[in-house]
Amino acid sequence: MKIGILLKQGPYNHQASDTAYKFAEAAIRKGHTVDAVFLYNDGVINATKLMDPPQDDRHIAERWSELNRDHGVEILACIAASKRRGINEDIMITGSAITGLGTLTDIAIRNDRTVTFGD
Amino acid sequence: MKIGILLKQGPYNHQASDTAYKFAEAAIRKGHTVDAVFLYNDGVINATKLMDPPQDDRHIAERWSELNRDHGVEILACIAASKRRGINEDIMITGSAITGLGTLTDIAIRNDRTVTFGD
Amino acid sequence: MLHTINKSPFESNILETCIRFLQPGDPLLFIENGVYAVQAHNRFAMLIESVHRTNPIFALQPDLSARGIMAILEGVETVDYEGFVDLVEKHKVNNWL
Amino acid sequence: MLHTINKSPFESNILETCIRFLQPGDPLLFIENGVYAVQAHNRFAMLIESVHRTNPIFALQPDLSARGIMAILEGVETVDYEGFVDLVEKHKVNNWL
Amino acid sequence: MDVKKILHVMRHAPHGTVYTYEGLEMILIMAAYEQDLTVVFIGDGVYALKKEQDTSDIGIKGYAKTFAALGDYDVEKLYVDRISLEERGLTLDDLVVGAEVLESAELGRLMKEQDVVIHH
Amino acid sequence: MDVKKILHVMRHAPHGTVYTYEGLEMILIMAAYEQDLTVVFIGDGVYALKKEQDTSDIGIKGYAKTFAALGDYDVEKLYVDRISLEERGLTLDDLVVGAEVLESAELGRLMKEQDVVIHH
Repeated sequence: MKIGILLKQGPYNHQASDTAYKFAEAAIRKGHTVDAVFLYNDGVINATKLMDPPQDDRHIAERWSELNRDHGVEILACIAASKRRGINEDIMITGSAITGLGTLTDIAIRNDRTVTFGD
Repeated sequence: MKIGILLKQGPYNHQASDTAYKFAEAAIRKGHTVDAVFLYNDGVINATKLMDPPQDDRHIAERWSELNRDHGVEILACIAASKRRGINEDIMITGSAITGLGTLTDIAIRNDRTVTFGD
Repeated sequence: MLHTINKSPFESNILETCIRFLQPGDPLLFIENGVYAVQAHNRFAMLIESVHRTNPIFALQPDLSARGIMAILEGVETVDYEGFVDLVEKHKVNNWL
Repeated sequence: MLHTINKSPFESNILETCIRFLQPGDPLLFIENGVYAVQAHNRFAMLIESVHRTNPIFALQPDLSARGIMAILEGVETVDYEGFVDLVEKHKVNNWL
Repeated sequence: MDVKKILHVMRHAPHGTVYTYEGLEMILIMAAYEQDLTVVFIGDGVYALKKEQDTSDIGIKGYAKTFAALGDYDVEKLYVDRISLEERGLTLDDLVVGAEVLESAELGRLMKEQDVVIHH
Repeated sequence: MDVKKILHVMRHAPHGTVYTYEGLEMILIMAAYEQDLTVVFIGDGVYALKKEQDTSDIGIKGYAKTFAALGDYDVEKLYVDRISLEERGLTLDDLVVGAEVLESAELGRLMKEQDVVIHH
């Protein structure tokens, strides 16, 4: 199965980022394709490479970056939502990109499932 | 009266930033002192100068910056909360600064009121 | 002590929780989505009226206007942001989130 | 269609709202703070049991463990993240937020 | 061509959070893609359609009129949950747009028909 | 010296949001300032104290043990709302820390005595 993920909450503040990641990992482990993670609302903050959590905590942006590198999952942030929250390509983690809501529509069309995580 | 403000939500996503600003403005207009706005949780995102809202919308970070410039209100972001969310001094708006939770304690001690806005 | 509530009573139980701890005479101020609590003819009217017997109730007019709430419960006083500041000056604050 | 709920039933009315639209046979999966709904002996036990007569009910085990919920209602099936993926494969999804 | 049935569920009151506004932005873009779009208003989502919203004093842009104009973007299927409307003491006359009022069972069946459901 | 009565109100379940965790970080720092600190657990906040939390499978650090250790930081006044505890089918035995259970009226009076109240 081919899966698109819509993530609507920021990292650390809500569990949504963590659940989305664990779900994506499990789907890949089971042989499914995770096509893209589309970041919307505060979800765009997941893509900032400037985050610097404590050493013994997970690094949420790097996890997304690795999912892109290792499994080709596109990590895409909505441009309008990003602009409101101060996210731009200069500060985005490797493997993530800015795009428009048209891309989310394409994701919803081309995938068997679109799964939303948020609050 | 001397007022400290604690702001616990990010800009645009919740009305908390707007209500906190309108409250601070009104307090100053009435002759009170707004000592500081302390940014906590997702509130730290209020201080990023990279936000770039549509032309016809309010610029929330600039509003805080002006409140600092015109009325000496300290705009302070918690360092631990900022690190988790990718906020650091390189991308913070003029008139804002990073600090620790000890500063919030000082604010709570030295002000007549500590008013919280959030979600 | 001034209690403020900023959540819609339809989507959150903060109003009921706050009322459980409210001391007689302490003012209650509704802001942001909290102002739906004082809209006339909704299912919180009786609850608000019973609180009003012991506590003054306020709602932030800019938030009522923003939401198109024209008819509010009798006895609820509206304030602007300056009125909000006055309430904070008169009382210590407990901002329920 | 798989319905997921991620909010505590004590703090949100999403559970009641979702149940109003749930079609017979459609599975309901509790994740994140939603898992408190299936904790044994709390005040949602009767509601969950009545839903269970017509709909299969699941809860995400990692979220139950994280919250120290050891005793859950009879008939509720626990799944791990891979089980969550299986449910999504079998059903179209409606993620209530 | 692959036409998907996509449902947007508006669940939040306006202005307190951005979800309804950013949801509307999503609907407007998706409307250009010739999919089978439906928008339902449930819970506090019905407040997004309330007439006479004037946001000038809170300093936030209003957008109720954009909901009223969704027909111009060929988004024609707008449904309101009857129970949500009644609980809030509202009728169709209070709304900026002529949505259709549906019963819970009808909305439940409508949801089940969808390929993609997005809550805002 | 100006000693203030500062109340922290824990209202959220753990892990679903960061509020309880970042609230705890705030309490730990404030504890060093020799103010008159109190922490109350209301609503889902009581779940923060639930025994046997094991967060290893969700990939988030647990912190229930830190609540249990608040006494080491001289934060001694921990109160739990009786109704919130009972509604959740919990008793003091289910909690990691020996907090005192209070009635609504007692908690209401305690709140009113405070100079500063911060909800987490």
